[in-house]
Amino acid sequence: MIVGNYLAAAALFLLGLFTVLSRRNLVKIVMGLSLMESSTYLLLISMAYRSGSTAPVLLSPPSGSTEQSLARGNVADPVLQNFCLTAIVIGVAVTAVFLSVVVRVAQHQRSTDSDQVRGMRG
Amino acid sequence: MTGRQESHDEHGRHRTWAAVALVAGMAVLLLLAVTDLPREAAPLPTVAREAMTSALPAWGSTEPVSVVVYGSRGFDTFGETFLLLAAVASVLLLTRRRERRAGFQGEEVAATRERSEQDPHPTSGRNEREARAAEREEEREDSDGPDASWSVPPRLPGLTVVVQGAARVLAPALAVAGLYLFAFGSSPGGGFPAGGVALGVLLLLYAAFGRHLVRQVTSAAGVEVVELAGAAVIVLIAVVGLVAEGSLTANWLPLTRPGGFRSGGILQPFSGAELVEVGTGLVLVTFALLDLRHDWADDTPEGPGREQ
Amino acid sequence: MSLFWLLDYVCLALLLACAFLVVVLRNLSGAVMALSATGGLLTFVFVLLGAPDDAHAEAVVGAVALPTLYLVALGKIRTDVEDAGDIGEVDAHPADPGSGS
Amino acid sequence: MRTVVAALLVLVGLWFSLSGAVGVLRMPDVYSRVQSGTKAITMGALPVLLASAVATGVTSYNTSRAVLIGLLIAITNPAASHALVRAAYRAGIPQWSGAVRDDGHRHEPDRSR
Amino acid sequence: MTGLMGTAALLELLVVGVLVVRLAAGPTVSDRIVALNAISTQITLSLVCLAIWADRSLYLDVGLWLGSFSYLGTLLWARFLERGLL
Repeated sequence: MIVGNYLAAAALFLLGLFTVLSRRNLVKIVMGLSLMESSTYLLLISMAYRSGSTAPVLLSPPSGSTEQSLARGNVADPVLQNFCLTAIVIGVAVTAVFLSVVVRVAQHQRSTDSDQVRGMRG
Repeated sequence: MTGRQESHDEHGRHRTWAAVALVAGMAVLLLLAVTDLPREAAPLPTVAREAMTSALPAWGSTEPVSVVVYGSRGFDTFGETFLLLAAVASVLLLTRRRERRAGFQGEEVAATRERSEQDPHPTSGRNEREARAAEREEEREDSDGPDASWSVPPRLPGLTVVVQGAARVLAPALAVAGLYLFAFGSSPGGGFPAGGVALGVLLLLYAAFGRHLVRQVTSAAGVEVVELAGAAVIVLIAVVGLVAEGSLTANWLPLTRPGGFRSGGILQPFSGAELVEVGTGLVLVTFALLDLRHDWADDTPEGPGREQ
Repeated sequence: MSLFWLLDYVCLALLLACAFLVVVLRNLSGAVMALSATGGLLTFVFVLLGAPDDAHAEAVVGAVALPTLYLVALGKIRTDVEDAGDIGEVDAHPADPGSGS
Repeated sequence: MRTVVAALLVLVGLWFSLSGAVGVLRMPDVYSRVQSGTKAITMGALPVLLASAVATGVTSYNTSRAVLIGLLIAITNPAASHALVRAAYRAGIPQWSGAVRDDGHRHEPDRSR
Repeated sequence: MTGLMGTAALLELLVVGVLVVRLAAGPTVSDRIVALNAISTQITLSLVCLAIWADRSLYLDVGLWLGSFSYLGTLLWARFLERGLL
């Protein structure tokens, strides 16, 4: 059933890719990149899930289990969640870099249309 | 105008079809790749099992994700922090203001030296110094004052009193909760989200009260020092681990009872340094983008966006 | 289908709907808002799949950091781009006659 | 007994949430949409939070969080809507053509604050 | 009891579906902000129900953060709307 999540992540990635390829507005292109980042997060978290698992946090375990039993029990993969955490922070930083480039381009070229920007090259 | 628009639309349609074709190809690839991934019935990998079972005995922390982030994969987090630092540096570089290059660089220093050679005992120094100070002050106010740009609606200092009241209630609560998020690393949280909360508190104050309240806190010069200090703390933690325990990001602090503030050994200071790093990085990036002005005046000689 | 997967799929459907909005909305502010909604729904999926840490980070990023960055950029761009038809407050093609400004 | 109370509270909350959402969808202009977006949605939130407190017992960890979330929503939702409506009015978004009163202009001198 | 709360979470999410229509259609930015704010509130409520259903009180914290940040987001949007830039 988790394959539905994988497919949703793929669809999200494709939507982002379509935006990057087909839209002319530079801000829209950056949004497409944000969507692609989101799809990565979704894929990582979906891959971390195991059927019937709970969060890999030992504090206040669900009723009927202790910290020790939870550590050996059915939990989601903490390593993949950690990858996702790293990816989220890097995603924000990268978006900020993209957006400052876009703003500079808009100030310089008086347009955010990628065709016009390319046309004024050289 | 319309003709140009139409030709653009024509071009845009071609582009859409090309995009659809490429996306369809990518879709097939992704479909093949994604259906072949391990499903939810697969057993946990050994690494994950090891992280789960060693979190409590070896690190004294009830949060395996933090253990992985700051402990077992600490070196990766270290590298990722410096990636963040690089991103912040590039945003600052992109948004910096044009330097004043009207004159010859170092003119003032040379002039002072020359003057002191010619006249070693300046008598009218006081007046001149005051005048210069006043001039500098004026210059500073000029460049730092409210945005006198065109087409910008009149800027009010902040939003209404209702919003300000709610912000007064919420900002301290958010700040305390953000500190809780970092301090009790035994619950989910840690440096990354708490750094985001720091940005949130500053933005709340900025949105409700206006720029002047946060100008001191968000000046790039001060925040950069704090950010580099955070990076230095991370390096220090790693180096002490290398010297004392023989490996980077080894735990060299005593373990305490799990669930408390000091549980988890070096995880907490590492997390705090990450909080500083991420928080200052996001603040620097956001407010640098916010303070960005027009400064490529060359291509519009009499454009209204021209500075000075 | 159990309740868990029902929740998961409903949330994913909403997520994809919001992502689709990001792509098709001509109004850039609206697209940013759809992106923000995507972040919120992603937070829910994260909690559902047992990743509260990532949910914390995503909540902060989706609700505050990304919209702020995009809004700042849109505000900066608006004063520079002449044919800023789709940055404004109303859609470029006013669908509702009562809303033109 | 507890389950029945929680179920009733959840139903009440859901009813208000749904009517708020339908109001946001169907109302004719921004100013009326904000009405349902604030009042009905906030009113939909509080019973559900109460139900969550009832369902797990009043002394549990959930209750403190539920109270906190409830306070937060009760403070912030009206303030946010206030800011939003004011901004919308200033931005010149017109009222519904069927509106009979516009008291906003009386407060326009406030703009110079 | 637990099934009740899971169903409640599902229904709150379905309310989000109604609001997404307004997010898509809203002729002005303000309409969309109203919808976005309501969506955040609904997701928060859904998270509260989910936390009880999954029997992890940790999840409630996420709802708390989402609720407080939705206010901040709306405030930023209102500021943007009022003066055209942030």
